[in-house]
Amino acid sequence: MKLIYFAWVRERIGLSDETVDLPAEVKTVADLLNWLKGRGENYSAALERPDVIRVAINQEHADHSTRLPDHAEIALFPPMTGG
Amino acid sequence: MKLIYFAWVRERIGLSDETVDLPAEVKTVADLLNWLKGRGENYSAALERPDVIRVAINQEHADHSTRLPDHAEIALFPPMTGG
Amino acid sequence: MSPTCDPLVRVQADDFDPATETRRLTAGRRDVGAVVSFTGLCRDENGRLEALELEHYPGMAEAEIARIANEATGRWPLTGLTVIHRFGKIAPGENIVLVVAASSHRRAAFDAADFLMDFLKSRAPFWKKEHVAGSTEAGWVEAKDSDLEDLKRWEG
Amino acid sequence: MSPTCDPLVRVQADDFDPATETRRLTAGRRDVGAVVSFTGLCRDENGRLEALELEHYPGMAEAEIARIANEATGRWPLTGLTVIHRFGKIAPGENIVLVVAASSHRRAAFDAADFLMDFLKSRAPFWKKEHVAGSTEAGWVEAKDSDLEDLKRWEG
Repeated sequence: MKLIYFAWVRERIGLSDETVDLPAEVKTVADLLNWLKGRGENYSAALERPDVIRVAINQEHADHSTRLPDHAEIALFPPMTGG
Repeated sequence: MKLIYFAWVRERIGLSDETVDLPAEVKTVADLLNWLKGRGENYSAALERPDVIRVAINQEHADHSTRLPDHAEIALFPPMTGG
Repeated sequence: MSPTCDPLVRVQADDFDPATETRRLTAGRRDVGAVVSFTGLCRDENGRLEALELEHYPGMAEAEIARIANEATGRWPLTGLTVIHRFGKIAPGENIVLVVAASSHRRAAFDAADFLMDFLKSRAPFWKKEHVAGSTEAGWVEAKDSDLEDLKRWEG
Repeated sequence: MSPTCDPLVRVQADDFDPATETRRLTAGRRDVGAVVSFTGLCRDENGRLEALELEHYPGMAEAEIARIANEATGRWPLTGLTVIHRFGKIAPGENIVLVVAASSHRRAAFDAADFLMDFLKSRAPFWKKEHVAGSTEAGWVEAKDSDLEDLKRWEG
């Protein structure tokens, strides 16, 4: 799965993007956030409040309850501040 | 009293402006409209529906119930269609 | 607390340039976060309109627009406000009216421009006459009841 | 019944010219009665801001703005709609975002531009970072709860 990070999520994790193999039990966006948090201090700092993290699957906004597709570009980022 | 007319009020009366001596019993805008209607067919055609006529006294919008000042520029016109 | 500004009001036969008017409200400033500009154009009714003719009440037109503009600067924290209304013959596609509202805040700029247009429509002393292709008769445009409805949006 | 139009969406580092974009929606046409343009500028917070840095999600930024723009053209009878959003470093006084909505009708143009800005703010993937004079720390701008409140205006 391709993961891509923006703004302070990117800064705290210390990566712009990465490709990961997800365990079978990671089925939804919420599962993914929870699994990532366990990958190290940088991830837990970035995702300490999962409720504020916004997610896009293949460049479309998605809820935390959305099931992950088999292959996709999953983006994680803070609430947007454009405009 | 200086009277000034615009748009179809001007066209129907056939005058842009005129100065008139008002009888003492003409005290309000409504009195003025009523008095003007009796001055000829052109006036009665212009003012046949006094309720739609808008009035400005010294270049400020005024109600039909407003008392006329002694000396003023009274403008009569249809509802505005600018903008 | 609210930035005060002195509205610029012009009533003129000549065309105007929205870009120039916008620049006037933003050039050299760092406190403007939002500029909303409204341009009203002469629209052709089914290809039959040759021109609009706009009659106005000189003196009162400027005074009434200034009253509306000052009401807006009192209601919203604007950094700049410009209103230009043309009179005379105006062909389809040409500009009729311009409102430019600048503010630190987006909503103030939107609301002020919207308010100005609602009040201009039914309080500024202008009257439109339509010159129709192939006809010697020109007809006065009738005011719409919806114009008065629009004013109610700003009550209370 | 409603005039359909294909929105023009651009996400770019370069500045834009609101006048050019407005002309693109009106030139040679007789059916446009109203053009509302919104320009969002980089505003200086008390003289301490050196620049804003706008990060964006390439690809999704364009796609998401296009989705919002297409929603607007479905909701209002627009004759033209242009949305441009910049990314990269932007100094105080410079342009950030432009929405130009053209319609035969005034209210449609106002509402569409207003709607676009409300949705851009909280759905387009852009993030602002503030570079402050005399500091090496740059801070991310926090989203406001009021931004989500603004979306509710368009429900139902």
